[in-house]
Amino acid sequence: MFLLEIIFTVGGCALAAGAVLILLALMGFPPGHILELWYRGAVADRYALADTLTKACPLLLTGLAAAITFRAGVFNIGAQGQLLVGAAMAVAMSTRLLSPHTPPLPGITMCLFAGAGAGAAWGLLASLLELWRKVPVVLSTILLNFTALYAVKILLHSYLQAHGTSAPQSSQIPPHFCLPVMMKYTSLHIGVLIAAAVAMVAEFVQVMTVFGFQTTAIGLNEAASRLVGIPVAARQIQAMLIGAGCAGLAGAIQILGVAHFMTAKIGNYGYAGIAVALLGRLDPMGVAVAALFFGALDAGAQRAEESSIGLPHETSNIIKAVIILAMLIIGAWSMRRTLRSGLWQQRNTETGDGA
Amino acid sequence: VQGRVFRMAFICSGSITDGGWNQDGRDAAVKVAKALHAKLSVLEHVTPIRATSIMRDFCRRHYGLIIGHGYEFLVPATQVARMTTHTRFAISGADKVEPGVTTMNFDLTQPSYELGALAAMISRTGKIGFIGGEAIPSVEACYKGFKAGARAVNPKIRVAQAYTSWDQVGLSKTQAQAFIQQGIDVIYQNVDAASQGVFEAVKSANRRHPGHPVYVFGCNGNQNNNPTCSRYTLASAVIRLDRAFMHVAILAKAGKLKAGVINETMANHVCIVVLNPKLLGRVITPAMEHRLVVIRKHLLAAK
Amino acid sequence: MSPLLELIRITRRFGNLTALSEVSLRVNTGEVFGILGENGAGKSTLMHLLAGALQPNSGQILLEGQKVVISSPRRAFELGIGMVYQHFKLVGTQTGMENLALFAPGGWWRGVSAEVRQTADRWRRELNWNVEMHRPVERLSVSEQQRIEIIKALSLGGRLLILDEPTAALTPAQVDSLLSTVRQLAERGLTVLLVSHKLAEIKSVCDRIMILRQGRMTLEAAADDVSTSEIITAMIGKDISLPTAARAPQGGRSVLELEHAEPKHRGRHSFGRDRSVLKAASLRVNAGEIAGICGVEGSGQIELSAILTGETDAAGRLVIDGIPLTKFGARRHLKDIGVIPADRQKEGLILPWSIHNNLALKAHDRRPFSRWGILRRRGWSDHHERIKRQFDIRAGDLRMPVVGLSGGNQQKVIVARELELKPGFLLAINPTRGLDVGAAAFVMQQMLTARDGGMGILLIHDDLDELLRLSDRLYVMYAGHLYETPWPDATRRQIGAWMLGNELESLRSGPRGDDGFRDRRNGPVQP
Amino acid sequence: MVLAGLGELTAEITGVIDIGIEGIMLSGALAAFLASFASGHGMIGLLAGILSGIVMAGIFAVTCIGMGADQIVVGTAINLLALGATGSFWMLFQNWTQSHNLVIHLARNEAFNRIPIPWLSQIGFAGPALFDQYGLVYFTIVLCGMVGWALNRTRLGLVIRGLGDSPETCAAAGIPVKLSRTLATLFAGGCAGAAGAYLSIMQTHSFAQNMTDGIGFVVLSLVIFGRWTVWGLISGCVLFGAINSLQQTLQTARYTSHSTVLHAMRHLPFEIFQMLPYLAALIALAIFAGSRPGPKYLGKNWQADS
Ligand SMILES: Nc1ncnc2c1ncn2[C@@H]1O[C@H](COP(=O)(O)OP(=O)(O)OP(=O)(O)O)[C@@H](O)[C@H]1O
Ligand SMILES: Nc1ncnc2c1ncn2[C@@H]1O[C@H](COP(=O)(O)OP(=O)(O)OP(=O)(O)O)[C@@H](O)[C@H]1O
Ligand SMILES: [Mg+2]
Ligand SMILES: [Mg+2]
Repeated sequence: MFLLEIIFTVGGCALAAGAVLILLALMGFPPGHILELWYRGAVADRYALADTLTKACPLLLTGLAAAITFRAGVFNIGAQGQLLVGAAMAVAMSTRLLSPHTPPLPGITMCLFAGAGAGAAWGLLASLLELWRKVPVVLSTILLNFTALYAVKILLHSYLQAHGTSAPQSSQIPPHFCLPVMMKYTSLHIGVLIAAAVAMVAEFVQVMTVFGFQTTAIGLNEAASRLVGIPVAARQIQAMLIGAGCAGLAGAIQILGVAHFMTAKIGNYGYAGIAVALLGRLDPMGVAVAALFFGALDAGAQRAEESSIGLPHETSNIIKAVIILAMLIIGAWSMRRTLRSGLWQQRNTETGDGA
Repeated sequence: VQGRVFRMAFICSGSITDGGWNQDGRDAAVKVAKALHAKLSVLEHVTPIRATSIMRDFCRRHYGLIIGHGYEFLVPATQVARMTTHTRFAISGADKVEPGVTTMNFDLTQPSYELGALAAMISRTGKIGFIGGEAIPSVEACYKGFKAGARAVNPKIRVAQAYTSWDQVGLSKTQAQAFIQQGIDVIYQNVDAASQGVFEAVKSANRRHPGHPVYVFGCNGNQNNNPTCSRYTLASAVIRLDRAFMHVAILAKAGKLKAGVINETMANHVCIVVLNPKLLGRVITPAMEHRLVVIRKHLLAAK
Repeated sequence: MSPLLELIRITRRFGNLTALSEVSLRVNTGEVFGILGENGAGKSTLMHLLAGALQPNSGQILLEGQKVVISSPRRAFELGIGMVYQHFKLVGTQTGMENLALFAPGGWWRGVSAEVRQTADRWRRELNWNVEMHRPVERLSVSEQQRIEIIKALSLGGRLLILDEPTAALTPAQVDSLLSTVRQLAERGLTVLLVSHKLAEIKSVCDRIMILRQGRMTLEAAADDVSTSEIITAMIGKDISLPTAARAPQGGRSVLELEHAEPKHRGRHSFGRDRSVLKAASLRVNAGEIAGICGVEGSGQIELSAILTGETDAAGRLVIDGIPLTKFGARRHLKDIGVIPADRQKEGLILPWSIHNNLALKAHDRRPFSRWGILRRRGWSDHHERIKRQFDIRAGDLRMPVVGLSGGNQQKVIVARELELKPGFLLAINPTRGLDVGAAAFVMQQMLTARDGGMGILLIHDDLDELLRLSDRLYVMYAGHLYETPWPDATRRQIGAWMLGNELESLRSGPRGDDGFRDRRNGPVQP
Repeated sequence: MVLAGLGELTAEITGVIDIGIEGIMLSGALAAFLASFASGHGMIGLLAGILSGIVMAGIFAVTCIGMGADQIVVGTAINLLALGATGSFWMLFQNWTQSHNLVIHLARNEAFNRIPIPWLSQIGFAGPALFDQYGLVYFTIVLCGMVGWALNRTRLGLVIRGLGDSPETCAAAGIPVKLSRTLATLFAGGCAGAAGAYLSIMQTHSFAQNMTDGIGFVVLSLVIFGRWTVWGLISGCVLFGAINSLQQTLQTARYTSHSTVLHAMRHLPFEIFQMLPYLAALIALAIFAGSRPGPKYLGKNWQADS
């Protein structure tokens, strides 16, 4: 089966590449050269790889945010809002609340936790709305995304605003609160490691622990889970807390690791995260792979854009979309294939027993 | 850096097809690059978060000048500037001094002041309004100047202010309509791509009630002969980006570009007012024109 | 009589499982043809082929002599074949009428058309059922849904009626009336294919029967010529006898006490709901006994079980294993009691999951299956293998998803899971519904052994025979009221009468049933 | 917005959730603009918008319903695709116009104009708002009526709702599930496309890169807000629109009016006003609680077993 998966994935890449080439040719760009740039930007050298990793980091976390909640049957679209809030909180912590004399390690930890906490709180809001007022999470999270955006803008104009400018941007994070960079001349920060660790833990929790078992059960059949005595509401809220926490953490890491200051334009990793999660089939490791994939896409796109050819941002968007679609189609196809063959096996074992 | 072809990069946060701030910037950059036989890379839709790594890449590849078109690139630039000697950074639209970075402070205050004055002269209702895409320094400067200018002519005038979005054309249209409904008859807008919405609102308002004309100002680019309602566009506050960029580019190429703020004002003819010739003499009476000239003199003398 | 339907060497495979191999049979016009077989024998599959839901891999179907290809359900309707599926095909959110209209042929623009109404009403009158046709079916009891299904099938297919385990959810009275209707229909020249696990009813109503075993036909005969044991042998290969319970000693400690319990609706929830039937129910279940509840569907059994499972908050007093549950609906107790739910697929199992996980669903968070919140899967497998052998779950590999099991085996998984933990109290709702004789007998046996092991069991069951066979004490539920019966010192006749609300005065406990609240759904049915 | 919502509504009731609606609107907007610019007829523009919407929805349908890919991911991809495609085409178009120095502008007959209804449009304040609108708006109102009728009164409605709640039942009734769902999706695409066309060639007579900017998501949430009923949807849209114009009026009135209260509001950050519609929606939801569950199979693809 697994081999089959791989074969199909490779096939998917090939198909995607083909489609992209044609598309580029149609739009009058030298396809070969662009793909080469793409490759160079994504994986060619250590700089490229570092870039890919850096870009994958927030996607991984928001992806987890979606995956963890979806698994528990909580349809949390709010990663974007939770990310924003988390980022804002991290900024507040590092530039306002903490005294600049706080030593780095505790300082950074506190900032990260603050971010995660804020994200979780924002998510909890949605959960509580559902628990008490039966407001569907899908809906409240979408609305909370917009609310968060404007709320953060307000903060950036008032409390968080940098001194000496009227721009809606925070002052810079004190250097010793920024996440250490692991590789010179890149922004490959240790946040990547943190994200990876989180993913590992998530994977472990999901396959090995009671919590993972129960949440998955809930996601698949809530009524049955309830009847066997699994505390459904509690688990779902916990899942939301964890997921939203991841999203908040993503925000904090982006700020402390890459940007070192904040504006409301933080990039919509939240929405991308949903796609990442589903492409990774809601499985943490799958999500990690998907995140890397998306990261590579971004890195490559950037290189192709800044090159002398100057591939327009929009066009690179098209290419991304086409590639994703191709992956999806192939993925779905292969999945169905595996599923079928899986069924065959069950069946004949069954009758083999019955005979 | 002799012998090597001079490389410059232009990065902006929006879309270079927005028919406003970003597009003008791109065009200016292209023009400059042509003139200097420089190699130009253009990056649009750059979030501040991406900006840092992007700029670092550029200087790794020996770019001579990076133009960050928008205040949000100031901080990333400062960060990268620390670790590079060759690359120069020019940030447009910022109002702050940072080490190692040249900021071009496009100050529309004076032109807006003029427009405000003109608006006050023309408004019959004593209510005028300003629509911005986002509350950022360059935009807020417009409002400040506009208000001051209007007050200078008519102390009792009411100057409204509202913010919508750079992209959502519909939103700025409804906003403009809200203005007009409340009796505002001169609108100053700085919303780039969305300005079309404002023009639409003005156009339909004028079609509905020709008796009570509503006028509008253009901004950033020269929008006087916009196809929608140029007959009601009094004037535009224009930033001649090409001029500014050319200036810094030449310095940068010669390695003479100093860090610090360049105030791009009316004084060095970067930020100017362009009246709409179609309306000269008809709506904008010679008297008004003359008064504007006086005001301009004062402004220039003031600094 | 001319053969209406003729099947010639029909074969159907799923993947490389052969669900039906070379099945041939002839069904004459106007006869009632019974089909028996153990779970997974291929009965439903065969029926699906006739209803156009599946296509045969080989073989042909003749209708009145000429070859037909039943390419789709629509085609089946056109041919006059209507089917009642074992797992209902109803849109839960729509009313019975709407469901009929959904299936009815005709233009898309017309709503629930007049003729749909008329046909429906006609059948309702003929069957003497006044089913609630104007309420979303998901709010109706299983048996009501089934009746709607039957009405649907009748009004769709004029000639051949297929009933896949139709009596599974009906009370004896209802079964009788259904069977008599079946006969009436047959008199009128309608042909009926009847799939069932209940030999008695098959023998009583069918002209001829056929028996499937692992996809092959093992017996075809006139109903009167074969004895029950012959049938059973043909079905399972060996003869089995239903377990008979030795009465348990009375009066152990009580494991369940219910006093004046009835659903309490908070305003928001009660909105739109039909108001609860259940009225101040009081009952007790002692350790080591099986207390049965019999009653016509919709007399309040659903509400009662909903209360016990904390589905709905309730007023009154509930004591389980001596621990009073102060706030009902706090579902803590569900960990400590066993529940065999009414709908095995919706409430009992997680279909896409492996048998392993489904078996572990209840015990996974206790030692030795997990420790400190970490699952210890290694511990599971041999344990589950044991269970599998003990409950003889027909599955090759415990890692396969339970969807793949046929109804019977799915039920066994649930029973195994719930009994395995030896809870003090077990709530069992229709535990043998849809099981073949063998499986049913087995499940019943398991429950008896559990009882003798000291478990207190509350058994809510549609099948009166089995209920009486198992129960040590018996409650009758009528119009939402519980009455304790002197069973076993009572005749079936009396019980039947009580179930229909007659002579209740003679029973003690519980308020009288004369508070003007009559059960709307099941009107007077002649005993 | 209502229009887009209407389409999405139908699709969602059949159990297909199309996050890509935003992108579809965008593509519709551009297609409509270009077509009417080229052809010189607004009608053709509208048709082009609808067509492009259907094409985009077609991609969605093929990948999700046909191939069984996950609906939400595909939706996201569609958004990305549309954003990219419109952006690129718009850029090419601009370069082209610059090189032929044409002005990008829709003349009177190229764009739609309002059609006042003789008497009604004069009535006081509400008159213009209601009865001096674009043809499409009237059409939308009619369409709402029709869809509402179809959903609740006809067998089609039963089928559509059945598809969302238990496709296997519909299969048993001999209804081609996938085909029907595809049709619903295409319908949604058409509506969204038309909505996009409204944005570009009617409301603003122009196109701007990413001019939808989040409207799609608002529509999505409004569909849920309206509990998958036409009237719910409409009231949701109206409420949202009303609050939006309210906040814009407030923003202005702070300066123009004489009331001291409004004056005091000047010190409020304007984002508060922009936040208003979303907050209001949330609060409204929290108050009018008791949510009715949506289609059971929403977002789930359906495969006939065997
Ligand atoms: N990977 C990098 N990331 C960021 N900045 C870099 C990187 N590598 C070099 N730079 C900066 O770019 C400039 C050119 O780097 P380089 O090491 O090539 O200097 P150089 O060798 O003196 O230049 P030249 O090649 O003209 O002699 C220096 O300012 C250096 O700090
Ligand atoms: N869609 C399907 N795909 C694969 N295998 C199937 C499918 N439907 C049924 N089967 C298998 O075919 C065999 C016959 O199934 P069927 O439902 O006809 O049994 P049955 O006689 O109806 O049993 P029961 O009495 O429990 O209803 C079983 O082994 C079942 O697992
Ligand atoms: Mg069956
Ligand atoms: Mg079965």
